Amino acid sequence: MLRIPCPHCGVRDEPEFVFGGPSHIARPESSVSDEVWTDYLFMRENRVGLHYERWLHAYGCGRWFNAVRNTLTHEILETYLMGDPRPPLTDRS
Amino acid sequence: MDRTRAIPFQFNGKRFEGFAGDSVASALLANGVRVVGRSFKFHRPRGLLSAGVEEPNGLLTVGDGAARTASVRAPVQMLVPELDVHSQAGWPSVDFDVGRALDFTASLWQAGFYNKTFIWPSWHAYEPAVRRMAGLGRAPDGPDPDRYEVRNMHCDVLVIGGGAAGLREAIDAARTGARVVLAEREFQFGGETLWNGSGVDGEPGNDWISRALTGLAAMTEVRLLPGSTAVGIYDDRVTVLVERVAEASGVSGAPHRRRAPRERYWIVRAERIVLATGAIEQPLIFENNDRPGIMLAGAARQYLRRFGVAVGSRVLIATNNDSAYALAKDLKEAGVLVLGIADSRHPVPIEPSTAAASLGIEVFPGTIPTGTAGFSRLKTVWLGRLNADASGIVSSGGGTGAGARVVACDALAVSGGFTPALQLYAHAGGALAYDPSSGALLPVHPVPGVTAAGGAAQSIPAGPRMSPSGRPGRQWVDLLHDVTVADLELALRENFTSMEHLKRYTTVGMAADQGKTSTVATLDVVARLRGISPSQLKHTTMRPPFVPVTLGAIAGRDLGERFAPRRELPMNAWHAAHGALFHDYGEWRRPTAYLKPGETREGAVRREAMAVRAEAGLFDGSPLGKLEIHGPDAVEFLDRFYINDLSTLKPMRARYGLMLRESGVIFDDGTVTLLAPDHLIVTTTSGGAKNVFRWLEEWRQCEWPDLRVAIIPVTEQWATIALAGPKARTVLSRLDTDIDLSAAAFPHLGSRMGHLLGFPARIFRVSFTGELTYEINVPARAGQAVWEALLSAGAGDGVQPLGLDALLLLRLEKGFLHIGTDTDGTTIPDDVGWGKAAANKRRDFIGKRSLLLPENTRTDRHQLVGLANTDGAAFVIGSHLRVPGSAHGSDGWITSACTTVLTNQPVGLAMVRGGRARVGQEVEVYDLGARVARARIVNPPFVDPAGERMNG
Amino acid sequence: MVDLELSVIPAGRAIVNLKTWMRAPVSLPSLVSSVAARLLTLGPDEWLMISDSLDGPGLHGAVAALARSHGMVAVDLSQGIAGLELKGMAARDLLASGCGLDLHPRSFPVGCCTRTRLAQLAVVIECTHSEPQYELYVGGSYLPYLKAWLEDAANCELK
Amino acid sequence: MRHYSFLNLVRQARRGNAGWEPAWRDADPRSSYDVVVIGGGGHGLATAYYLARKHGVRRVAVLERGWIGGGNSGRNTQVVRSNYFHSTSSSFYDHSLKLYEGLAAELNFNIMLSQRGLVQLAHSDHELEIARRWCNAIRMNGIDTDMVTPAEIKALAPPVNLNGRFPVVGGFIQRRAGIARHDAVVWGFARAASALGVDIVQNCEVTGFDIAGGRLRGISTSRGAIAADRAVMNVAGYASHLAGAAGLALPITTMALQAMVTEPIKPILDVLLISATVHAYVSQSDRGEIVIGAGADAYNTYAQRGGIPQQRAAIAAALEMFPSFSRLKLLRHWAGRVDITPDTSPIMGPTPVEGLYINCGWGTGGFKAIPAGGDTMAHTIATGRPHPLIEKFGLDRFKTGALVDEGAAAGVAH
Ligand SMILES: Cc1cc2nc3c(=O)[nH]c(=O)nc-3n(C[C@H](O)[C@H](O)[C@H](O)COP(=O)(O)OP(=O)(O)OC[C@H]3O[C@@H](n4cnc5c(N)ncnc54)[C@H](O)[C@@H]3O)c2cc1C
Ligand SMILES: NC(=O)c1ccc[n+]([C@@H]2O[C@H](COP(=O)([O-])OP(=O)(O)OC[C@H]3O[C@@H](n4cnc5c(N)ncnc54)[C@H](O)[C@@H]3O)[C@@H](O)[C@H]2O)c1
Ligand SMILES: Cc1cc2nc3c(=O)[nH]c(=O)nc-3n(C[C@H](O)[C@H](O)[C@H](O)COP(=O)(O)O)c2cc1C
Ligand SMILES: [Zn+2]
Repeated sequence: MLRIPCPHCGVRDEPEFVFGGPSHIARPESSVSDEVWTDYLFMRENRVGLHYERWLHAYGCGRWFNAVRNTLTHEILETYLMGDPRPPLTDRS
Repeated sequence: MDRTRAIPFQFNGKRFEGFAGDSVASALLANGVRVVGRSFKFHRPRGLLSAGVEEPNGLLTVGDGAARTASVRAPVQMLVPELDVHSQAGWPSVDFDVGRALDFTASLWQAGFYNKTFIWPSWHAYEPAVRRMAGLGRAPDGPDPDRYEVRNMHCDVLVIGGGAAGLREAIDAARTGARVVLAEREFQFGGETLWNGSGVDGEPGNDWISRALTGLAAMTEVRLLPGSTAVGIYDDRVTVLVERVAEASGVSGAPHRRRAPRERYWIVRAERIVLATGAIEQPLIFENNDRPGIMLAGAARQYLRRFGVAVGSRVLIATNNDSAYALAKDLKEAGVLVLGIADSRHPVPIEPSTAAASLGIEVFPGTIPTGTAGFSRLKTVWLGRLNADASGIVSSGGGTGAGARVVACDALAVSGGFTPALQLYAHAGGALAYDPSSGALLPVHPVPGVTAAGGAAQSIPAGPRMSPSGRPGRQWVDLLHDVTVADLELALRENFTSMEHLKRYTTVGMAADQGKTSTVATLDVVARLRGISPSQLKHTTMRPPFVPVTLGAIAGRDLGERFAPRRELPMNAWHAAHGALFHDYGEWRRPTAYLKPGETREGAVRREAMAVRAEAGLFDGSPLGKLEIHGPDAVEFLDRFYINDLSTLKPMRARYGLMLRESGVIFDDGTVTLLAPDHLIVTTTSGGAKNVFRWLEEWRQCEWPDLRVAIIPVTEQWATIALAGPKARTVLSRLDTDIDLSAAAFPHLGSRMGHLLGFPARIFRVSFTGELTYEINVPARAGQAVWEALLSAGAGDGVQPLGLDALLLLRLEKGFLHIGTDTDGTTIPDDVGWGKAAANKRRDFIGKRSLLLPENTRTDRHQLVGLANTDGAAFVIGSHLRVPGSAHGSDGWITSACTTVLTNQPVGLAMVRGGRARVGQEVEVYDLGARVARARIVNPPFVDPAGERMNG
Repeated sequence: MVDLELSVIPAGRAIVNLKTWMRAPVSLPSLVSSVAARLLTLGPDEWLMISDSLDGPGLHGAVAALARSHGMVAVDLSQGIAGLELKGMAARDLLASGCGLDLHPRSFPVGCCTRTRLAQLAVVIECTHSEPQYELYVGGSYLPYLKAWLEDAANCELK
Repeated sequence: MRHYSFLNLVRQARRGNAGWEPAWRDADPRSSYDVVVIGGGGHGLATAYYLARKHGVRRVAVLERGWIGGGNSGRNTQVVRSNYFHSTSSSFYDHSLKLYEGLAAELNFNIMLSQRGLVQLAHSDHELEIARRWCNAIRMNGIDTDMVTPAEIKALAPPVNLNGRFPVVGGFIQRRAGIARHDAVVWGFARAASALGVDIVQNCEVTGFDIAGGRLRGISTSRGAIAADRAVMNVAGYASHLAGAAGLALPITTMALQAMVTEPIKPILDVLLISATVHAYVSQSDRGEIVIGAGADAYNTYAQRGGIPQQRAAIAAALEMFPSFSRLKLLRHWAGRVDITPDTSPIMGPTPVEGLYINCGWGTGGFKAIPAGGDTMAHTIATGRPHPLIEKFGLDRFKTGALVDEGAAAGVAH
């Protein structure tokens, strides 16, 4: 069970959260090609190591936020607000 | 031990007596029971090996019927009155077991034998017989009479293991003001120090323990949890403890009279964890090392000092380390004959050898057992002298060389060294490696926040653990799974060389004890067989739980009604009192129909549906999802979700629309009502309410934070009552309201805010039945008053309540979409006839771009169409269809079906490949392999095609 | 017997939900000081206002306009949210049997309030007294389930 | 290869079992191969086997970073079935089941196929309608399935509880479905492939690709470079990672799918039960453990371990189905890295890199597909054209949107 630090509520148990997949995906204009659109629809970062992702504190403050998590160790290196840029981090594992 | 309190119990149907404080194991030993079970594969008689959770032989069934518990470890089960204990193998009895015959053909049943045979004619033919031989004990006969509980906990420091080391760690931590939890598997704190006679800080052990406990008990932030075993450490150090609550109270049987849970599953979040779990003693490997009477030296000492039971009367000791010498001393003092100590080390260190000498006990240095005899009770041990590198025996028992020795004895106490109990450290991400000097698995690197203390952090130097001679097929490595050196040898020969392959091929370490006394020995044996050092090998993955955990404890109270939350309607009590037949729809418990006495469900549904078509019906639609959307950008925001254009929506008007996922698939439907340019109300399907809210919020927060919008779910604030039918207006007009209900003032798809019976009311003219409908929303607690008022106002007109069945029937007659029934996770707007609307909207909306993908523009997609039955029989939902010219496969399926109420026609909706272009064609209907009907594809609706009834 | 009291807070208490559509953090003091209600913070953009002296429409009426002028909306949820009160020495253990929040007074003292997960539901928990005493707020349709859940927990021997 | 039979078992036993040979050869990598199969799971080994047996490709290597079967093929809950909704799926999976039916004899290795039947439970009228739609879809494709009543379910699985929080109102059964021993399938293919000359190279991790002009030329590994102009990636949970090394993006999320076993008990359950609503499936292994299939943690992870939420949910679900299992004890809880695609169907076929093929995306259900996966991929690699059974499973469907969405179509969220 992950213990996830919500930027608003502090550390809470994993079942309070909903995972939202990779963050920082830009939604293309509808004029783009099928190729670009399907990449947006289907292709997902799936890194071994640091993963920039978003979570919803569904059973808490109701806010979405970003997290950098190591997918091998599950360590959450940082959480930051929606809309903030990716923090530059290096893999410590 | 309290010898004044005798405790009667039964073992294999025979009555015995133990004393308060006994474990089942100590009581059996004290009663002279030596054979406690039969081995898994070869049915060899087995006695107790250990005094702890690591026990591989003493797995017994306790109790019977619904409370039967299999594979209880005899050493850790407290003896309670009238405990009914059984061995788990052996037929007709453990003492005489015909299965023993397998032992004489053991070489046939070596590792992987089942892969090599039972191929012809098929495995399934042999399977039942083979399965019957496997398994330890039987499942209970019925639902568990006991209850279980889960408890969450937080602390700064969690100390696992309440021996001397754990107590000290707990005290040290508590002194800093930290919140401390101390969990101890046993019901008493103190660990080994309780009985091993060693002092702590120069004080007698037991005095020190009591003082430590008194001190801890006085500290408010310390929680002592006896009888609680840590079974797993998970991510972020979250640790699970299992507390044996009922057993601690010493009660057995009649659990229904207790309120206390049998066990409690603690979920502990700790900043820091100290593993003070001690160490687990390991056996020695030699020929016939599995005989009853061969016991770990530490266990023998514990039985003697703690429970007053000697493991035998003529005891030989074999060890590879110092620890067993203390047993020799204790046995001697207890008047038991100690026949000598075989020590595999050469030379034996000064201290133990002089201690033995002073007791007059002979030490055989560089000596190890090489064989034993005695069927159900050990009789003889052969000792052999190891050569310099322990790779061979200089001369062995039966031979004539110096050091060869045959010892007649009734017990052999063995110590093959200690390996720290660090399974939990491995769970937490730690790696363990074989340390040649101690023959133990020791930590390789630190794990943040997890440390070890006391015996769990020590390594005790040890000598050779394995006899180099003897028949491999008779040298047991894993007692519980009957795995011998020969099995490992065969596996290696067959190239199952990876330790993980070896485990899976031989099943070594996979038994119920998870290799607690076989993991390190496996490394020793494999290393020897491969001619490498055990430190070059990796043990197999250690996984939770550390000891097996009762499933009931894991589930806790999350069963039955608490398995999943259930929601009740605000007018639930009224429905229940008026014949409602309830069913679950998602989380909600709702009336399916209101049965009159003697009425069937089908009968009630037709009556209710007919009432709506003929007069009026009242439907409790409170679960309908309701969201309020506020803010200056509310319209702009919503417009980005719906396939319909919302920018043209007029105040107090509602519009029906579909909402898509980004893939273009229909996600939900409902209405949007504009109350003011910065205040809209969205309705969703009942099941979709939460998801739609979450979906809107995700886009609001993550993608469009610049839009000034706030979304508030208000579903439960309002009772939603749909009054539908030709008489709806007349009936509603009879209630006191400030809303003008006239057709002109309040048209279809209009909405009005006002009062009804003095309650604030929001009324919408939307219709899911095709009849004139007022969807009345009043504050939840006013619902029943309005409901009852409407019923009595309409009583003379035949107004009656209707359930979901009738509602869905009515909407089907109209061909209205029911999301999730007519659509699935692949349905796009065009499939259900909304393609044009979506295409015509100029502005972008979620899912729009996907509708242009090649897959979504195919004309042979499954499309929703109506079906009329040409044979006259009713359609069965879930039947499949074949279109003309199609000989196999499926061309679609029926999603909804009914017999119309006014015209008694069987009709249905179906998803048909290229269906819209097939209107007028005949299709064949198949159900469960048979062609059951013919049908014609038609355009719905099936009643009121002009849509006139909607306006009353 | 277990030292525990569980009761449903009678209907009539005003509960108004406040949310903001502003991106910048908003401050609420002016709102709160003007009405006889207390404010529970659920998140950076969401609050509950609770009043025993006003009814739902009353409280809503008192704050709605002012809220709107602050970029906020106030919605009366007095009939959509149900309240429970739990008090007694065993209250904390009872909650801990279905909630992962740290309820120790060091972490969750009197006056503290948050939304969390209890009995698989989203529940607002407020610590109202050191006795200890808690108030729980949950979607009204879940009340029978949650109440039965808590009663069942209380029935299990509590430590 | 020494033949496996009862007779030989007796013969060898009398000679102390000293005559048994390695089940497969451990090979060192050679400098070049005709086809390199990356990943020694079931799919990789089966592909190599069929390449050698059916297509006569002689110089084939299987490169495995750890030990063969150490991925998901050695840690799954053993379910084999072909009751899929879309004909694209069911014809593929039924091909697999048919191959399974002959596999023990073909490989001369008892893979312990036990066709004991699998019941999919329905818990409401709506679910029953969906079950019927599903059952009929399967039948329309010529595959055995039947609807079953609660009473029939009770007869098939006496300890089952029909009146839990979600009462059982019926279901459907595929009687040919069942379980097969996961490890045995891996070892059986390895042994047979090795006997046909395939090099099985363990402890050899593929780290990169040598690609020139859009064509595959070689592969770099932890044990040196290998020249090959054809290779196939069968690396399950690591699919995105390895494909990334070839410059390819995949629509995959790697998650930790979990399973658990209890201590073994005497036979009590002789059928498989699956419930999408209470969310678990339960069977009993031949050794006696109750095997409980759980869900996956819903986030990307390569950690290959399970957590408390899934454990608690799965056990509660299993006890909702079988309340009398409450006093059984959990023995072990583990996880596998599964590669989940947007439509929960596999990705099989060529990639934009010429000569480089892919077989992944099996997610939670590729064990049952091992023989057919191997057979059709071998065909695809040998002929250069996708096998007809897998044409619709190509990577290109994520450009056209032509998904094969099993979960969505069946109306049950996986
Ligand atoms: C808990 C669980 C239960 C399941 N239950 C079922 C079930 O009941 N029925 C069913 O049909 N399916 C089930 N599955 C799914 C099934 O196990 C998998 O889909 C299937 O085993 C995939 O086989 P594979 O050969 O593709 O992958 P794997 O068996 O995972 O093999 C991939 C191999 O590639 C290796 N590898 C990775 N990277 C590299 C590299 N760079 N170089 C070399 N080698 C590499 C890995 O070490 C691994 O051995 C389950 C899965 C799990 C985890
Ligand atoms: N002289 C000193 O100052 C001193 C200090 C510490 C230890 N010692 C000695 O060292 C020896 C070892 O002491 P120790 O305390 O390290 O070990 P121990 O064996 O005495 O105690 C370990 C305890 O941990 C418990 N345990 C093991 N696994 C557990 C789990 N998963 N969950 C809960 N409980 C678990 C065991 O039941 C046992 O009571 C003893 O002889 C002791 O007297 C001496
Ligand atoms: C069907 C099945 C039955 C299993 N039975 C046992 C068992 O009886 N004992 C055991 O220790 N592990 C058992 N396991 C689990 C394996 O030991 C192991 O945990 C799993 O294959 C994952 O590997 P890992 O734990 O080494 O990562 C079983 C696994 C499966 C798939
Ligand atoms: Zn939060």
